[in-house]
Amino acid sequence: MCLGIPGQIVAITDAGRLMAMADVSGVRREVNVACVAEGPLEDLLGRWALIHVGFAMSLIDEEEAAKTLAALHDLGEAQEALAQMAEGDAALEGRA
Amino acid sequence: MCLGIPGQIVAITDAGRLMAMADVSGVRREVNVACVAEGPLEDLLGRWALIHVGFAMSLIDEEEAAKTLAALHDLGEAQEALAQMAEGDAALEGRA
Amino acid sequence: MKFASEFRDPKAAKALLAEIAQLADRIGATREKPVAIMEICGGHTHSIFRYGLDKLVHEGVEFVHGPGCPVCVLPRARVDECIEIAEKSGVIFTTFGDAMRVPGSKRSLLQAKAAGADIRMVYSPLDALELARRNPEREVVFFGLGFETTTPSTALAIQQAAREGLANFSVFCNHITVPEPIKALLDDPDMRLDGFIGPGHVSMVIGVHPYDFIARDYHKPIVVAGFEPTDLLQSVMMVLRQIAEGRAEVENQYARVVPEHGNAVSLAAIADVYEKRPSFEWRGLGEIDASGLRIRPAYRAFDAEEKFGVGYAGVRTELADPEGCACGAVMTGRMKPVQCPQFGRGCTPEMPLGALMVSSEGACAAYWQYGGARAAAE
Amino acid sequence: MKFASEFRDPKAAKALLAEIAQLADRIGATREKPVAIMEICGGHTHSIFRYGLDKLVHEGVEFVHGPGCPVCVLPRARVDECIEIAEKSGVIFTTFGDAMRVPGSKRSLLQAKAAGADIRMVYSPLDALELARRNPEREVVFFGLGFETTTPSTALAIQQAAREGLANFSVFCNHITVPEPIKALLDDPDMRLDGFIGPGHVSMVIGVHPYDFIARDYHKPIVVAGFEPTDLLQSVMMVLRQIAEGRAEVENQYARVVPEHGNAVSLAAIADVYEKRPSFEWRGLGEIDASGLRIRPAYRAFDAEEKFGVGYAGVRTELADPEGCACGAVMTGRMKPVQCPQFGRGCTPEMPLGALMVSSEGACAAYWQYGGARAAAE
Amino acid sequence: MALRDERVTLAHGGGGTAMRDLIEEVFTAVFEPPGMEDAAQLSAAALAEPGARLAFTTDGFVVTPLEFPGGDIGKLAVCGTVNDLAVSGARPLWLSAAFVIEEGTEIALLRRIVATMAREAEAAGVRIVTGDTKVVGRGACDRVFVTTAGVGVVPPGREMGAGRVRPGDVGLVNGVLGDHGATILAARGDLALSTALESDCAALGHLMEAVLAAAPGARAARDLTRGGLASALNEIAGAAGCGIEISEEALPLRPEVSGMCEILGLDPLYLANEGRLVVFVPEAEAGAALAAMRLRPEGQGACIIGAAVAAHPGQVRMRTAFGGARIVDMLVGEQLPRIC
Amino acid sequence: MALRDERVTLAHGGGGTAMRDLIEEVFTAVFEPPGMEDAAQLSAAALAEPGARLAFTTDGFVVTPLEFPGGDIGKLAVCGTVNDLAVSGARPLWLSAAFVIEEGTEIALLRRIVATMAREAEAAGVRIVTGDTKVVGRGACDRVFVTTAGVGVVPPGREMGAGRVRPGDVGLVNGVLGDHGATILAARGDLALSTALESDCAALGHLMEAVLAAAPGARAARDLTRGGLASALNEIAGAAGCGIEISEEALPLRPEVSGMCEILGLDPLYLANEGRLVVFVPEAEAGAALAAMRLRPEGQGACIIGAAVAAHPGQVRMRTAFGGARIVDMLVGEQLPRIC
Ligand code: SF4
Ligand code: SF4
Ligand SMILES: [Mg+2]
Ligand SMILES: [Mg+2]
Ligand SMILES: [Mg+2]
Ligand SMILES: [Mg+2]
Ligand SMILES: [Mg+2]
Ligand SMILES: [Mg+2]
Ligand SMILES: [Mg+2]
Ligand SMILES: [Mg+2]
Ligand SMILES: [Mg+2]
Ligand SMILES: [Mg+2]
Repeated sequence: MCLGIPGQIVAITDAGRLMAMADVSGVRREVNVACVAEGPLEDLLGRWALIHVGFAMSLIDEEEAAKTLAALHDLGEAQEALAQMAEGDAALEGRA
Repeated sequence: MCLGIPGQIVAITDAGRLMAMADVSGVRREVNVACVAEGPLEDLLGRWALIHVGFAMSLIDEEEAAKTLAALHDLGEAQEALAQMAEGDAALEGRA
Repeated sequence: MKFASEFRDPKAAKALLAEIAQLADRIGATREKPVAIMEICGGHTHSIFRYGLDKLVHEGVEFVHGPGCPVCVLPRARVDECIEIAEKSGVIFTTFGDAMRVPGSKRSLLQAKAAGADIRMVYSPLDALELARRNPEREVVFFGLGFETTTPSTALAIQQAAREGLANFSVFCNHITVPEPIKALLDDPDMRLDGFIGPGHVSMVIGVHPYDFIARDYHKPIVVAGFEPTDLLQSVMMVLRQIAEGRAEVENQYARVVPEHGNAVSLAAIADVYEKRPSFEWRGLGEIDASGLRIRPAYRAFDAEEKFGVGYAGVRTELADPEGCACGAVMTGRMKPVQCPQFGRGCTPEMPLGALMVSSEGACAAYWQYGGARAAAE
Repeated sequence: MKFASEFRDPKAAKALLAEIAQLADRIGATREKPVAIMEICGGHTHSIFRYGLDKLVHEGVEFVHGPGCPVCVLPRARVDECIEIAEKSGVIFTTFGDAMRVPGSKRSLLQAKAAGADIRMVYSPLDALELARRNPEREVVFFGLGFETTTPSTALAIQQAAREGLANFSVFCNHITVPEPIKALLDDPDMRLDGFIGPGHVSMVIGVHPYDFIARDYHKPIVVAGFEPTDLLQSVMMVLRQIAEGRAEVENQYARVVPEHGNAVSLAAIADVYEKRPSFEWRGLGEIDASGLRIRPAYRAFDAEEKFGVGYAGVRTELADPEGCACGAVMTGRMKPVQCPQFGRGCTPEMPLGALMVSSEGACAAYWQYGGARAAAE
Repeated sequence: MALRDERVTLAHGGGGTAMRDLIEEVFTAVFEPPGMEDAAQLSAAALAEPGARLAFTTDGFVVTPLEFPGGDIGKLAVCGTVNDLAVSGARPLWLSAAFVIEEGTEIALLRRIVATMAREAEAAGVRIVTGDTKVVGRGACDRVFVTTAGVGVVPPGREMGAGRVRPGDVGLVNGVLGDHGATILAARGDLALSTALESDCAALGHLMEAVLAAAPGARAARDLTRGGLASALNEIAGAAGCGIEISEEALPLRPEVSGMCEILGLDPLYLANEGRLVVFVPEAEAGAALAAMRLRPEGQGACIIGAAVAAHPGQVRMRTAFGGARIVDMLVGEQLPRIC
Repeated sequence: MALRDERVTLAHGGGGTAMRDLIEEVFTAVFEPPGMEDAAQLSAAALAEPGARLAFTTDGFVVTPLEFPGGDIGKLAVCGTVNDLAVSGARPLWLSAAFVIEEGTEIALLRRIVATMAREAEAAGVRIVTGDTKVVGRGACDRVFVTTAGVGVVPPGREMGAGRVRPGDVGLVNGVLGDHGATILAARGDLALSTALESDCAALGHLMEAVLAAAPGARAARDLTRGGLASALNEIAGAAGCGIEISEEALPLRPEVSGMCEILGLDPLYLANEGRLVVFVPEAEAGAALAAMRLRPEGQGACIIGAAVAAHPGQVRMRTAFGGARIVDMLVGEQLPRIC
């Protein structure tokens, strides 16, 4: 439930009504940024936010995203190493 | 100005609102008969009226209509007699 | 008897035409010096062309087409006011089809409809009333247009609306009267008319006596006529006979429909709902005293002029007739349509400059449609 | 970084699937005795089928599709009420596209629209607000539908309408909350679930702590997850790891979007505009205590229930689910869609009997569309 | 049967199974087009004849009300296009039918329209071989519009065209005028007029073949649709560069049509017909053409209405019953009901 | 020029001179149909060839807005019908064009639409030979609907049809998917989305000829209109009685189209295209077909998307980029924007 997608804030369109332009792969839509406007609105420019029904609901934490990806990467490496070891074992077994 | 055509009253459709059905060569339309409703509405049945913009504006006086036609007829007869006389004259002249 | 086809008998017509010819000869009417008879009513103009009567009568009889077409005499400013009302939010503007193509200063009602106004053609003011009943959330305005023939119908509709307390119905009253412009014509020193054919359906309402002044004060014959071809020929004959006999009277050819004193119910309704305006503007003729009707204060709730503050109740725009337009001269019989510099050039039925080219009652349209002009041009 | 495609990396998926397989083996999960993990959220169900994750994971991992699709749990009577409002004269009824095809007792909104109601799809409650501004003479009603993810948007729209004094805007509030039905599920003695995938976008608003009770009171692992395929696989892995390690905690896989304590502005807007209903009806699940929100009296002017006297403010109709419909059992994970006697027979996407067959979030529709059923039937 | 909706929804236009079901159950099940490809493929021996030409025409149909005494929009859509082929001298073979349908339209109504079309096509000897449906939102069209296109073959040697009419040629119509126009005016209801009239709507392909067999020298024909007899005659006079003279007394009119015209101030010469044509034939063939027409049910009321003349080229004149004459011009726009 | 109105009024549909002026000045002056008879008469040498078949198709066009980035309703109306002929293996020859016009429509808009149609027809090598206009009252249609029908000729020996596809045949599309559908969604304005996308609308007759020259064994083609690629593939799988397997990674999509689909929860497989087709050719001819497509501007983005298989007959499956597989079914109705 609750389709949300990441979009980048590219312009403030109506500061008074907390409206900004979000860009999703080249598709633009004006969104309300009330939920993510803590500091000056200009700080939002360039930031990625999770967009849902025309509202920017949450700023995306790039550090956390990187951490998740790193964990996936590490897991991949580990699995690969394991796989290579397994292959090595199999080869050894085969040779045996 | 003021296109009016003769139609025959064939039914009373709403006595309270003085509405009746008029028939013009098989085309029917409800008309208001306020202008021609002197006696009981039933007296209008079968009568011809001059219809204009959905109102029966005047009852047609059949006697007067007959008189006009009779006058036309008489004129026709007279003209014909005259023409015959003229032809007779011409014939006579031709013979002369 | 159907009271219509009987009056189209070619044999009777032949006799009438012969009689007319004899009378015309007797009074010395020739093509060069014709007897000029004005048929006041556009309906008569229509019949004359439809049956080709102008070509059939003796060449010494000239029909002069009078101002008796309510659409033709409608000033452009009034069409603009119709559009102004029609374009107000919530309004359903209802009108007879006749008015749809009449040019205003910029657009006709047909064009305003195309541009978005809710404009509907109705056959009867009763149909407009019914629309008002069925659309209580809308304001239904009826364009009250016409001479005395039509006036009773809108008066009765307003009385009915008042009885029902129909708050969303009103009439934009542009009703006009016949006798006043005839008087204006007769007072014009340039005018040379020998007699009149009187509008039969107007007299069905008002009777024949309102024309007494024509015979009494101006010594011109007038015959109130029906609309079938033998009605018209008979009336021409009666006018010629008066001239031949040196009489000037009001005669009634259309007695089967026209009571001498008109229709009492209609007259009472008109008197109850309407009063004379001091003056009213006619296209081509200018302001004519006491020639228009307005809704009495007692029925103000049904007066679209008051409701919307337009027309004589608003700021009135004076709009000159379009340049080169000879409508006034044509309507007063001083010019034939084909003599108008615009006829067939700037002014055609496709793109009318003047209203006379719009309404099929208009003399210019009739000339055009029934070939008077082009046949003549050959 | 686009925060989407990066999380669809097949290489990472491969690693995750391997890890999941190892963990599943480690805890002894088999096809016959699987680990049952409920993805609460319909969005997760959608992703699972779209990427074929159910086929890719170890056969000992079973996805149980939860009740987290607001459209699927909408009682037929509420759809009827939507139609009742939409058919009122002057109303423009606005809704997300999702609700259009959901069957009411007689018709869907799509069918009501075809029959004449002015029903419009919008992308955002802001678009409904804008419609209200542009149509001051109409009453614009927005169908407020959704879990905590969507609730802030309607709360903010109502606050904005209040600021502008927009008298012709109201919300038909059917917002519901996630924790309560989960608790109801866990309290069901028939239930056997080993862990949960938590709805990431709900937690983006409410944070992760509202799920503490699941770990604390019911000793089940829950991982709040994102919607990309590696998000889901990673979350499955994290659930399995908790199980393998004997833990039951609330973990946050979706930390890039989900702050631990949610979004303060959203929570404040919800608290300002809404209050808990004593109880709310769910399709297939019946009444659940404190599982729905209503508009506070301070914002009554924007409450369509009050304005139109429908829903909990009107006479409520109790409508049993259609006969033979197993939606409740499917939503609580007691039955697979294919086990419903109606699946593919009385109930197809063309002619849905239950809402689970309508929404592409619905488990039955997902089974159908992504071939789970028909592929299995081969 | 998968189609249980009572009304068309936007889903029926969306390209999915709802649309497929609508098309299959309501349209193709009745029309039985050859195959379900994007275009019908038709083998036409008739077109292979040397000198044969292909005739191609289209018309959109937008009538209100959709169903009226004597027909419905489907009957118009088949007959109208068959007639445009027939009057051009072609033998009608195949029709296409494209529907634009307003959301909310009753499916039962569609079924009735389609049934009429199938029936009329069969009677006219044509096949509806390809089609299309579009669904538009409520208020975006007036329930149902139908556009048909038609393909026919003009046999070798057959040459017809308005430009071929010569002075002396005789003009015939196949029956009373204006029934369709008057019927529709009454059926709309907004003028509150009622009559027992029925539309004259009819396919005239067989009648044209009969006329052409009897009068192989026939010059030109026109079906008398929008603008009525007057417009068709003006078109012919203009294209032929000769005059046309008709006689008011010869015009066949029902009393109800005359009555309606009197009430509304209309001219029956401009009323629309949907099963009437005018054909010009050499004087020597007029009798045979008339007799051939009268043998067919849709030509029972046939009569001679006038002739082409050398005088007043491009102009149509009418001798009135009264002895006068008037020009019968093109209308400007629609005829509007009038009161004065 | 007699036509001075800025907007269409009901008079322009009334059968009189206003209508004649509209038709002559706006339509026939640009289209130049042969003659002004009720039906166009066309001599078709191509149809006289033994074994040649006539192809006949129609489509109604009802797009909102009428003008959009990359085209207008006129372009759609020409290309759509040309494409339906082309994908059936026919050489498009002639089009008819029937317009339903709402009272109040700007005449300048009509002129633009007609100009587009003339330009597109010329480029596609077809002639618009017959037409019709109807005017309806305000609110009775959505400004302008255009229905075109098309006639073409299928050369002797050329046999195409969805039923001819065999396992092993390769499926190709001629470019990125969904541009048209996404463009229209954005252009409507009600979702307040903006993009730099343009409709893919294009006539594909020349491209099909090039494909057929390069791959004479081509089995079947479909233009990917309503319902998109998914519907076309399902139709083919159903008619051929074999399965179809496509690869998600092979599907050409612009980022903006993906973005729009993410925002609205739509599936690009179901988005409409107006200048895209899928063609199935024997495996041996796939390379030649691909190369031929890529030589044409409307085929620059051509690629192989999958193949027909013996497995799961009637069903379309997609291997996801992720390694999974899913069934690609027909949609039920329209795709609706969704939030959950
Ligand atoms: S031709 Fe036109 S401008 Fe001249 S008098 Fe007649 S209506 Fe007026
Ligand atoms: S198949 Fe239909 S009735 Fe059965 S559970 Fe699914 S949605 Fe409900
Ligand atoms: Mg045609
Ligand atoms: Mg036609
Ligand atoms: Mg025709
Ligand atoms: Mg189609
Ligand atoms: Mg409608
Ligand atoms: Mg087609
Ligand atoms: Mg097509
Ligand atoms: Mg196609
Ligand atoms: Mg036509
Ligand atoms: Mg519209």
